[in-house]
Amino acid sequence: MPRETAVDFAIDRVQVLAPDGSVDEELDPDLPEDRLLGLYRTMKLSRRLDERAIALQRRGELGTYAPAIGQEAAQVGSAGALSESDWMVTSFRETPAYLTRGTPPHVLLWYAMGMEEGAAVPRETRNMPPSVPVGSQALHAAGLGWAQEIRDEDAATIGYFGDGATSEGDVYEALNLAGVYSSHAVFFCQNNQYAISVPREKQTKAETLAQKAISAGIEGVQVDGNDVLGTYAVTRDALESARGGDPVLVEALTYRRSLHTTADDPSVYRLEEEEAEWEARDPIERFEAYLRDRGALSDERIAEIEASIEDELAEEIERAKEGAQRIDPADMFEYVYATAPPELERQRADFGGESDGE
Amino acid sequence: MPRETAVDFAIDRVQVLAPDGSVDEELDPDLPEDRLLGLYRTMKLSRRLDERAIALQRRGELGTYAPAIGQEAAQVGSAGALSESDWMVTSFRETPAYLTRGTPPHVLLWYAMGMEEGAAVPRETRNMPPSVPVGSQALHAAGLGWAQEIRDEDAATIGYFGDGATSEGDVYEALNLAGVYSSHAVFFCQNNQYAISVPREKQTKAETLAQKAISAGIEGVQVDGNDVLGTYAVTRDALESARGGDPVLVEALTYRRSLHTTADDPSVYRLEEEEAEWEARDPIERFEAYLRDRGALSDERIAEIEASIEDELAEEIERAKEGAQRIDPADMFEYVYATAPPELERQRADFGGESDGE
Amino acid sequence: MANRLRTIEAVRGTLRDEMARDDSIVVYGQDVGRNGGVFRATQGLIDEYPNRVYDSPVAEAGIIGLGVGLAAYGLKPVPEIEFAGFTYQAFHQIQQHVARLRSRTRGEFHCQMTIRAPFGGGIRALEHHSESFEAGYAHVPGLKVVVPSTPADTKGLLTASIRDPDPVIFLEPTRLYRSIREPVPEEDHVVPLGEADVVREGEDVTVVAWGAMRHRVLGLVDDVDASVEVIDPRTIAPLDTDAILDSVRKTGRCVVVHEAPRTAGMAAEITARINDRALLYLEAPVQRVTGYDVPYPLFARESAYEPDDDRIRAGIERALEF
Amino acid sequence: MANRLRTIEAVRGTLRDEMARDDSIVVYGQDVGRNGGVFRATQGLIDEYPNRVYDSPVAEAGIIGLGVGLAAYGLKPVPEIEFAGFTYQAFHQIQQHVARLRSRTRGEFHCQMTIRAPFGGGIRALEHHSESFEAGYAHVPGLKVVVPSTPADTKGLLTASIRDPDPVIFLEPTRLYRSIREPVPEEDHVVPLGEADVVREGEDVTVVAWGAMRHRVLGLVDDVDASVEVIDPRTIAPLDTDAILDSVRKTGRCVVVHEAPRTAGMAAEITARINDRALLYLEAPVQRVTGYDVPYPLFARESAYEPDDDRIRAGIERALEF
Ligand SMILES: Cc1ncc(C[n+]2csc(CCOP(=O)(O)OP(=O)(O)O)c2C)c(N)n1
Ligand SMILES: Cc1ncc(C[n+]2csc(CCOP(=O)(O)OP(=O)(O)O)c2C)c(N)n1
Ligand SMILES: [Mg+2]
Ligand SMILES: [Mg+2]
Repeated sequence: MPRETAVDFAIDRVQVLAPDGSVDEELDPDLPEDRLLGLYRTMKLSRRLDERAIALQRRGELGTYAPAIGQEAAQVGSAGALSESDWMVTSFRETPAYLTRGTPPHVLLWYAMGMEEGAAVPRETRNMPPSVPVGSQALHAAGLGWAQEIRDEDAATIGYFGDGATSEGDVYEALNLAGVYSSHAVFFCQNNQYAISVPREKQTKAETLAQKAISAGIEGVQVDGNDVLGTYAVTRDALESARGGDPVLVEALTYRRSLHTTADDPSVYRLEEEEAEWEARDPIERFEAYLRDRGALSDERIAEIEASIEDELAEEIERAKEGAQRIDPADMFEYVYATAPPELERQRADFGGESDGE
Repeated sequence: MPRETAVDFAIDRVQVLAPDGSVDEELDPDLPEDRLLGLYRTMKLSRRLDERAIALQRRGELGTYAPAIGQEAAQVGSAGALSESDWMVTSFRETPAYLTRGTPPHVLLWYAMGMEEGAAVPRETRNMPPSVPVGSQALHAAGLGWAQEIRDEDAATIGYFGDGATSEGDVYEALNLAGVYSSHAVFFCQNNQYAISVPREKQTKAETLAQKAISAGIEGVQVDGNDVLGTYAVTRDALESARGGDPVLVEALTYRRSLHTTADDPSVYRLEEEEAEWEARDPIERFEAYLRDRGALSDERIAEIEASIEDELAEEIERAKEGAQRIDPADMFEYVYATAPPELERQRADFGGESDGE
Repeated sequence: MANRLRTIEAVRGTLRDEMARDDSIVVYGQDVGRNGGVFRATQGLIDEYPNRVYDSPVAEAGIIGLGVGLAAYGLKPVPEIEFAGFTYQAFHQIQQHVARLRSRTRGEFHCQMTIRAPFGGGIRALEHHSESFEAGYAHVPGLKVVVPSTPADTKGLLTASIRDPDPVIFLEPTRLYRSIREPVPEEDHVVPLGEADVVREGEDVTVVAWGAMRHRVLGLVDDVDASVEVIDPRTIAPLDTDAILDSVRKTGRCVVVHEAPRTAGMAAEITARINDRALLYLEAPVQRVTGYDVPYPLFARESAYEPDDDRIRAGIERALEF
Repeated sequence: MANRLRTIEAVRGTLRDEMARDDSIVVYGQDVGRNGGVFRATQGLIDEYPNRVYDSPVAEAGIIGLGVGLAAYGLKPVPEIEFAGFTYQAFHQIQQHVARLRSRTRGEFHCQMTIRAPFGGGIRALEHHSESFEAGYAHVPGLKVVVPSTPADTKGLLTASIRDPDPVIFLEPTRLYRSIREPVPEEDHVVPLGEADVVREGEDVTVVAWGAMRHRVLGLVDDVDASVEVIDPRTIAPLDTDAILDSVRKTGRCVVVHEAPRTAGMAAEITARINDRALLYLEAPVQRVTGYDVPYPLFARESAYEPDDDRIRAGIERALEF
């Protein structure tokens, strides 16, 4: 054997709806028109929510906010491929994904208002709350998918994270453990080209992020993340594989068109030309053009959708603000344990002014 | 592009000295005979030291000990390829590697006697002390190699770890960071098929461990770990690459022929047949046969070497025991900081009976 | 009915009983399968429950992080970390997720997980295998921290921990795994978390100790020329403050013994709680007899590091003679 | 000569000065390059030292683990962890290697590393961005833990930390980065580690506070109807016990204020040290005014969590009126 090839691998890249409007017939998920319009509306809703949230933050009504502008196709396509029995595990930039799964905007706003109410995602929805420590939640996705395998459930789990997250040990461990335990996990990496200011090329010497899957012996695939039909189709297939115990890593190639968060200033570290390039590849515009082409959308219909989004958001923002009025800080003692131990009860009493000792 | 290959990879496997005694001419490192005999003696020395250490542990004279029996070619070949200006970073089973780098046996015994003296490896030797937390030291190797890059030094760092370690986030982070920072690191994974009782197949779904390198965009290669010429040649090339800023992951395929540690009982979790199979592939025997073949070794010469090893070890064990007599527990206060702060001085005084308060 | 069991057998028996009782319990960790755990705590379980007992790769953060997913799903993970010194690899998962899942979701989710780990020194173990970080975990709100010291308490506390809806760090003193044998109730046996055990009543001085130190203390108090009350808190967090305060209010003197380093250790917290609510009862400073503020040494020096009989006796004497 | 600087400017200036002085210093961490750090602490450094300032991938264990290698080689790593709440990802590297490199090698190696991290709450930050774990690090022998509270001290302490042969966790209160401006010596300025600052002398009660709490305390003591001595320990480990004890021996009363949760926090350690050596001087229990034993809440509830003026004042009153 002196020197021979022991094993070889390839990473594929998929695109269904090309920027020029052409659709690959074979890969086209062939979704019914109302589904397509549903995805479209959610993408628009998310974009608009992000814009309003940034404005609210600027007025001091929200805390730090992480917009997903530019990543709508990646998230709405992938989350759109989930069924109700699947679980979703998110990072901190998954507004489009939560909206796709039916989480109302006011809940997402609560989180940005610094309220735990925003992370109190109902367990029945099978959505996990947002996770801020980069990459840490990939393990939770692997664990949920493992539970589905243990319980032999015909369901899967999607776990979102970013390009930066792929440098965290937790993510590698998640991929590897998912492989070992036949976890029903699909790891969905949104490569939006930046981890705050650090560009993708400085994050790893790897040519693709999808190839991180090879370290775990599981499948990895790249998809055009600005192509909602592509992200849908690839995720649908990945979920199918995962339901059978073969986890998959999907890398969606996209771009964080806006700020990292409202605390960030991208002009310090990236060029306008680059931003302009990606503006031209905007996922909503591509999808809109396609829907117009096939006659599913008209100027009129778009105006209607936009108006309904404005109405919805106006109401949701109102609801978020109302909720914020009602919070009772004392309830922070409530949820530490199922039953507060005596020392914590003493502290609660002290907080409430019921005791004169700390 | 609908679906196309974005990138592909291959992992090679190398063998120079085959079990049948044949040598690949092209890959043969062509070492001078005294070097070959030096490697041979170190392999024998290590084997014998392990055997004596196990016996000493059974008599209560050592603590838990991790023998490297079966892994001598992997370690002596790889450490043998280092130059004096290179750094070595070890795990807890690197007796052969330390011996190759000139660390005397009594120091290794001290570590097993529960003495920090055994980890007080002189800094000038460019050997790091043993590291018990699995995989954690891979990052130190990446860091040393990064320092070599920062200082533009024509030197490299080898970092040892096992198959089990490849599941730790630290190891993946080390590979990735080494790639990003052009660290002069060679990661040398001894795949000895077990992490305590857990076989390699349960550690990861990956077909090889070398392919973990792909996740970092660095080179990965497999080598027959029971072939000392192979491990030497592959490591020499890897070090050369690393000195130029291209880190490499080497997976040496070998077998932990003995216990995990003296606290372990392999009969619980593996079959004698398997052990017998690998006994037949013993690295020392293969190398010995080769050296006999080329006329470098005779029964007489072997007897001489064995006798000199017995003498050396008798002395070294004596020296280790003598050292153990001399330890002063009070010096544990000495090395916590460069200068002990007052509270620690108080504790030291209390320990020494100089104070009557804690 | 009660069998005379060692601690390790109590662990094993409890795991088996609880797994039989509740099929949502999943046991996993390095070497817990065929090998039955490096201390044999899980021996045989994989044969009985092949689909609920798993060997894990060497990945502590992964083990705990997966557990968060299992718990969110509704299973009850009981992972083993091979030694408490390697829970550090998972510290971020414990601090950021395990401890907070309930509070950050206002109770929508909770994390019913019992993390078992061999704990403490004294068995001539390798580096990093003798750690005592109970104070570090007690400082993380949302966790419970338990240290059993007898076979019967091991059963009672492990049962309570596994059934507790909140996450528990269950630290098993390695030194006690095989050193003591005592009757352990065969039937359901629950020692509620947060209740100390007044192991021995006395009038003159209170000694608080857990894990192996409890036994070291008990081994010498007969020779002390005073009436010593010995309290084993059993649960480090939440601590049974009242039991300790009641005792100190009676004795006026207190010694706290632990293996962990002194600074910011649990003896400080206990001292502070006495200060908070029983200061005027103190007739002497609370004596902290603890590990020194040095990294736990390799075993040739470990007996010099940990509180030994002399140091404990001296502590008691200082408390008495102040 | 002294310039009026903000804390963040003091950090930046000190890094620049020390890098000029010692070419073995390497600064790295997430976003510390072109972006100049998320708080701009490293702004401009990469232009001056392109070969000694590096952006890091998002890998905290990696950042710290690489630092161990750099330090072993002989360089002096000064990594930034983006927020103290993410040092947990590196806790094992800190505990197992950074803190022990010297002791486990009997001084053959040492780890001259200063780990900088923004610390504490009060800036309406995201989840996990407001952590105070100084007690957890103080409990790890081999580490030094520093919390600067003024721009001048920031320079003096950061200089001392970087030059210290032992590893330092340097926790920079985010709330103070831009809130205070004061003269900072332009010339070499070293505040020795382990020396508290008696910020304000007083006779009736001692208040110990660090970070943002020091300023909160100073902001209200004028209104307290008593003479208050305020001590900022500056170094949490090693703690300047004598400075605190001297003060308490004088005042007989003490209040410790910190943001971290109470149980097993530094207030417990300070209380215990007072108990150890100054118990008889106490005229009232040491008052712990701290964060509650709940996970640091999201910002809508953070002002309810952290010690506010009322709670601090009440603590001082309890100490005075006991
Ligand atoms: C463990 C951890 N380290 C650092 C941070 C600070 N931080 C927040 S977002 C971020 C970059 C994440 O990049 P990526 O994974 O690409 O996600 P993106 O922000 O692009 O969605 C960093 C470093 C964090 N939240 N968690
Ligand atoms: C972080 C950590 N987790 C667990 C252990 C306990 N442990 C010691 S050796 C070992 C297996 C290591 O396997 P491998 O990496 O293959 O090395 P080998 O023992 O085969 O040389 C484990 C799990 C440890 N030392 N460190
Ligand atoms: Mg990104
Ligand atoms: Mg192995």
